[in-house]
Amino acid sequence: MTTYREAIRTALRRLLLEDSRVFLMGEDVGRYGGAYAVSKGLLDEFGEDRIRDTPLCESTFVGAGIGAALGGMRPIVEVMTVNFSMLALDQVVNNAAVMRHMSGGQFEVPIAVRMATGAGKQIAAQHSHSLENWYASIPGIKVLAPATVQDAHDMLLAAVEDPDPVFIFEHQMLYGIEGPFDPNATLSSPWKAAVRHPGSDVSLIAYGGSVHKAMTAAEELEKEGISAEVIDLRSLRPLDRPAISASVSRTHRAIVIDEAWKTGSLASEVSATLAEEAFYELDAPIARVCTREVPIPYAKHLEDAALPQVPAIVEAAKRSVGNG
Amino acid sequence: MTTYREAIRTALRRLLLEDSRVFLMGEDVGRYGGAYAVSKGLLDEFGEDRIRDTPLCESTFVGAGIGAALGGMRPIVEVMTVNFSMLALDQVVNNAAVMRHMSGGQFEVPIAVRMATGAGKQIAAQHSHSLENWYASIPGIKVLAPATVQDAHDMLLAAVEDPDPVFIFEHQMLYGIEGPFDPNATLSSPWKAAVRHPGSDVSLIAYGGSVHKAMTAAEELEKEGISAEVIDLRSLRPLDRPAISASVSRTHRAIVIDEAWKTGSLASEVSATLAEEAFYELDAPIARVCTREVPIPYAKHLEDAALPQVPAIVEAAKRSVGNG
Amino acid sequence: MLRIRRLEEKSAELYAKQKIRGFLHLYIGEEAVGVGAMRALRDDDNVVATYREHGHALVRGIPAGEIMAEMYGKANGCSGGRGGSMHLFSVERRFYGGHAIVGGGLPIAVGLALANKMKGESRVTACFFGDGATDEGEFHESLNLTALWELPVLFICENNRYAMGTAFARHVSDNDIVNNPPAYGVHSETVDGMDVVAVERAVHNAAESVRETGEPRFIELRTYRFRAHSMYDAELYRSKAEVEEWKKLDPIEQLKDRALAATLITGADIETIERDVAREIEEAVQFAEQGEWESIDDLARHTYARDLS
Amino acid sequence: MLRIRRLEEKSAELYAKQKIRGFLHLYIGEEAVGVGAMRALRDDDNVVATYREHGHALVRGIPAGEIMAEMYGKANGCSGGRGGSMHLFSVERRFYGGHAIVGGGLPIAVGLALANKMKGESRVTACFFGDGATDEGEFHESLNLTALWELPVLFICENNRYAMGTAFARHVSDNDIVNNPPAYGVHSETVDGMDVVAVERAVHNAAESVRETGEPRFIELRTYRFRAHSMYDAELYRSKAEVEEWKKLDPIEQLKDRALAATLITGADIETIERDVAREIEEAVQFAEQGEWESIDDLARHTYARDLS
Ligand SMILES: Cc1ncc(C[n+]2csc(CCOP(=O)(O)OP(=O)(O)O)c2C)c(N)n1
Ligand SMILES: Cc1ncc(C[n+]2csc(CCOP(=O)(O)OP(=O)(O)O)c2C)c(N)n1
Ligand SMILES: [Mg+2]
Ligand SMILES: [Mg+2]
Repeated sequence: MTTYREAIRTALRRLLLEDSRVFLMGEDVGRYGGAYAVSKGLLDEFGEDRIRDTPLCESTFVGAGIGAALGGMRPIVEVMTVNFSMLALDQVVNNAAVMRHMSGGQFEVPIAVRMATGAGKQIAAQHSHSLENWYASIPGIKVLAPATVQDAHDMLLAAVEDPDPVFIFEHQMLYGIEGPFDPNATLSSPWKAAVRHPGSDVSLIAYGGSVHKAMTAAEELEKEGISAEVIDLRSLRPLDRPAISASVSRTHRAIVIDEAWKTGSLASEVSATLAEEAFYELDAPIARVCTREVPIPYAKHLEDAALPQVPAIVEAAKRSVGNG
Repeated sequence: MTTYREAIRTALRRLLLEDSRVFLMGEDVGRYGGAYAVSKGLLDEFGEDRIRDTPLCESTFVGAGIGAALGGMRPIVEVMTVNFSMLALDQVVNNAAVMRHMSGGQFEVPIAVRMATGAGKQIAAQHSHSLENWYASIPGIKVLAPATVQDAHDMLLAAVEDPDPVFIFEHQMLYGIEGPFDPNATLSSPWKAAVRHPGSDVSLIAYGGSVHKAMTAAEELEKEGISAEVIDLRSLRPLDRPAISASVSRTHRAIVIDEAWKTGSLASEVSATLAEEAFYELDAPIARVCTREVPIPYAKHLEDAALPQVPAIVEAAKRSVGNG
Repeated sequence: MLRIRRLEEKSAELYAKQKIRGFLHLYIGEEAVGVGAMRALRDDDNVVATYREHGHALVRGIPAGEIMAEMYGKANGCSGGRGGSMHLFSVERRFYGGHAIVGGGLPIAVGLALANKMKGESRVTACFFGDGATDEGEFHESLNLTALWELPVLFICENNRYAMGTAFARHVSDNDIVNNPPAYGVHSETVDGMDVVAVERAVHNAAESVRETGEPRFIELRTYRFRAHSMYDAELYRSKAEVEEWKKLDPIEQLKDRALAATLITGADIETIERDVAREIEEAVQFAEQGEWESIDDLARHTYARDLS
Repeated sequence: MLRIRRLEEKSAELYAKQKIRGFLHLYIGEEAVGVGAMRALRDDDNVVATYREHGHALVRGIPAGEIMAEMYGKANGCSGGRGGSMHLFSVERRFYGGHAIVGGGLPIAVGLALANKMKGESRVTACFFGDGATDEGEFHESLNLTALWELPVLFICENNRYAMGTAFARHVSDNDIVNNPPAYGVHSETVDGMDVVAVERAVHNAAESVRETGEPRFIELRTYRFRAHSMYDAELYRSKAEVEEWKKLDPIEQLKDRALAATLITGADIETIERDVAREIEEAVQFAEQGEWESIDDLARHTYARDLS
């Protein structure tokens, strides 16, 4: 058993050891060891040239990552959290995503950007965003959301190897989880969704931190005689639409769970995909279990009430099964 | 008949004349007259104090607008286009949207932000974004998209009067359109969707620039004996979900048109709303007619092919009606 | 200063007991900055602060109980429990937060000053930010805009030598920030931030200049945080010896020694002060403990002026 | 310079005929900057430019035909017709665009220089940007980062006195940008951008210094655009007289006069040059006219390395 955090570090070390073009940069990734202690020890091992503490300048260090990728390096950029990535979005939308296309295919941007995402730590409205769907809507980039320890490792390797810009969202509540991990296992494709729990009555579709809530919900549903299939999307762009439709073709009911605000969430995208591509398979309305339409409050009971929780998933699933 | 551009200018003048707290700021709104000539003449009439040309610093002048609103003014901030608003998104997401909530209701941010949006002028990948849905997903702000000349005027008045931050998306292809306009008409609520063309066979749901394409499509469909209802969403946040569902309850078929990339579009949100709230009314899959998943190319034929066009709407409607 | 010190020591204790959660950034060691600066400002000036703002809030006049209750997440907190430690607000005290995006408060201060200028008010907007914040583009943009438009902003850089774990010389290229504002035509100075008297004097003079001329000014206050960046910080990036060295400059001890030497106060006075402060903090904790939790039914409140749904 | 001038005059003509669409930003009047600078750089240096980059692209060695074809939107354009006037690219010429977000190219240049430094290459990355771009936060951030990390970036500010319709003094607080970089420890100088010889000399020296020391440098080139900002601009913000005044400093006329006076060239030479240039432009138009349109079936090409769907 290894932690999610350690799995990422293992991947970082491997990449740094195997490819001299790889380097890590971001705020406090070096001396401090990373805001979530992911890169602890790497500065000592690899030195200041390859583990670069940046000043606070999200737009410029993300842009510099893009430039370094253009220049033949394989940068891994850590934006401490998605909340601060707002300051770098111009570089993402207007440079990373379009450089290949705008240049008629002459240039490419093989950058990997990691960031923490999500709520749950009582750090309030400016520090608890889930904006995966914004990123997942941008053609030209790819987006991954590892939910398991193995994926946290494997996806980083895949991201750095990829010739396109890849953004990895690490849910902040997952860094400490433990799970089975084999650093030498054959890498699975990160671009496909996974069935984490097979079932036949209803599909629970989730990603990142919400996968764990969906799993718990599936177990509770099982006790009540409802067989839920948990789909971990894994790749948010490209979205594995065939896998989503296939699951619903088996269960005919779908609950989509997303820690983003419901309006404009990735859950909406999944739902719209089903309404378009698997309409005739559906026996009940598609429910979204998401965050309430409110900035995330500090107080624990309010934060809990704002976020999607297991009871809400269970309830939505039961309602869905009761319907149609 | 008045142009969309003139209607906005009429509203600006009225606001500046009637309320001394109102001022306009943004890049080139003064001497230059506005990138789309909306504010031409206002500097001469109202002076440098109230028509403020800013340096190029989107984050800071949007943030300064937020601060001025906190300080009791009623700023109207023009961000030349949504493309440049990426640089200001931190201020939108982390300040404008959350200040009221984070302060327990003590502070409010009555700012109105206008920006041009959309593609169609061959200005390529960095200048053709449609990111309305990102904004529409943020609790704490409101989002309007005037499609008509009258709305261009009325919505600006409503936005400035509103105690919350309001973002107005003006499609760049609309500034020159002419339409009926009465500056003294009673203001309709900007927060409700409008039926622009009644119909019974299929709902064409659109906003902003796409409304006009939907109207043309409805006319073409009419010739082929299909009665299409065109819904202009008008307010993108809050979304008038009852109106959307009501339309589909009449037609039982929905096509959602959006100039954003299909994945993660506002069209997805509308579709998900229907799949959740009007599922049993639907007789066919919900189709989205959106922009292809590609950075907008410069060449005209490629740009045209990337964007949602009338024939695609007509085709989707016919397919929908043929189905189910 | 002692009030801040004791309030924060108590907060750390309550954090360990999980009464307070989330991020908690202590100001201990930097009290002279907040106290000196706040005393130099007028009641009708505006204040914009960072997430390390318990001290500013307290000296500005937000009651200790409301601050403590906010950290508890209670409805009687100064932000109704929605903000927490990083987001203290008070409309009455013109305390415009508590901002947790580094640099994000700068444009807000610019806008407040713009409003005041346009309305013909003679307020100063004091904007506090760390050395790390000077790296962000908004620092440059805000200096340019305030200088260009002659806006009454007092920029107060709390240079505690670290941005999280990154030492000043490792994030600021010239290893000196005081040279920056003059490039915009903004008057700039550096002051010993461990000396509360020096801070008060300098901020007073600067604030009065801003008030009179309507033009911005910049002050760098050199200080040091004795504690970790936040409760999550293992402090791998600096030595114990360095911290100890700075602790010798403890602003509270310095002031105490000076006052005692000048026989302005006696040992007995100090005991009285300590007792009063202890009582204030005790009462603050009581206030927080006794506060109510906001009802979950009201979760969406304060998202908009009127509920949208 | 004449090649740029004539290419752009032709572009304006073709814009009126709707052969070229979108935004078209002419460099006319500023040619000495692009020509002088580009001649001072080596082939294996990197160049990052703005949306006003026809001149840079041409002098850098992208054939006029490929530039013209790009503006037509043809598949034989230097960006395959996907970029247009604002997004000229050439991997072969190390020409990294053609950026239309003001200031957006700065971090890219920083990154290119970082890559070169890490790989031990001795390239200079020359980054061109306007006076308006210096307002943006990224300018500050990029100066700080390159100075801090000692990255070989040559910052070339093309100060043409206007950011769209906003005069320099109305957007830069100190009315002087050369004072800014020294605050980061970056060497900074101002050069007459209407004098191609002066530009070449200064950029050469600066580039060699960057190459040798690995440290960034900043050059401000004072110039002026004779034409409107883009084809949409009614030029309400400046007087005809001001433009005429600057036209007296026309870099091409200046050079011609000097060369004639020094009898380095004759009137006949000039005619020959004019004829050669005219032929080049004519052929460029032919190349563009004869180019193919990219097939609509290939719309999604170049979005990713491999098609995703
Ligand atoms: C834009 C942004 N980037 C990163 C962070 C994470 N972060 C929080 S505090 C901090 C260091 C700030 O240092 P400084 O401005 O010197 O303030 P100090 O904490 O020393 O008072 C960082 C990197 C943030 N909150 N906002
Ligand atoms: C971030 C951003 N804001 C606004 C614009 C719109 N815009 C295009 S060019 C320009 C002026 C830029 O002036 P300057 O940097 O001096 O370059 P010049 O056009 O004079 O060469 C503006 C405001 C933009 N492209 N990008
Ligand atoms: Mg600091
Ligand atoms: Mg310029």
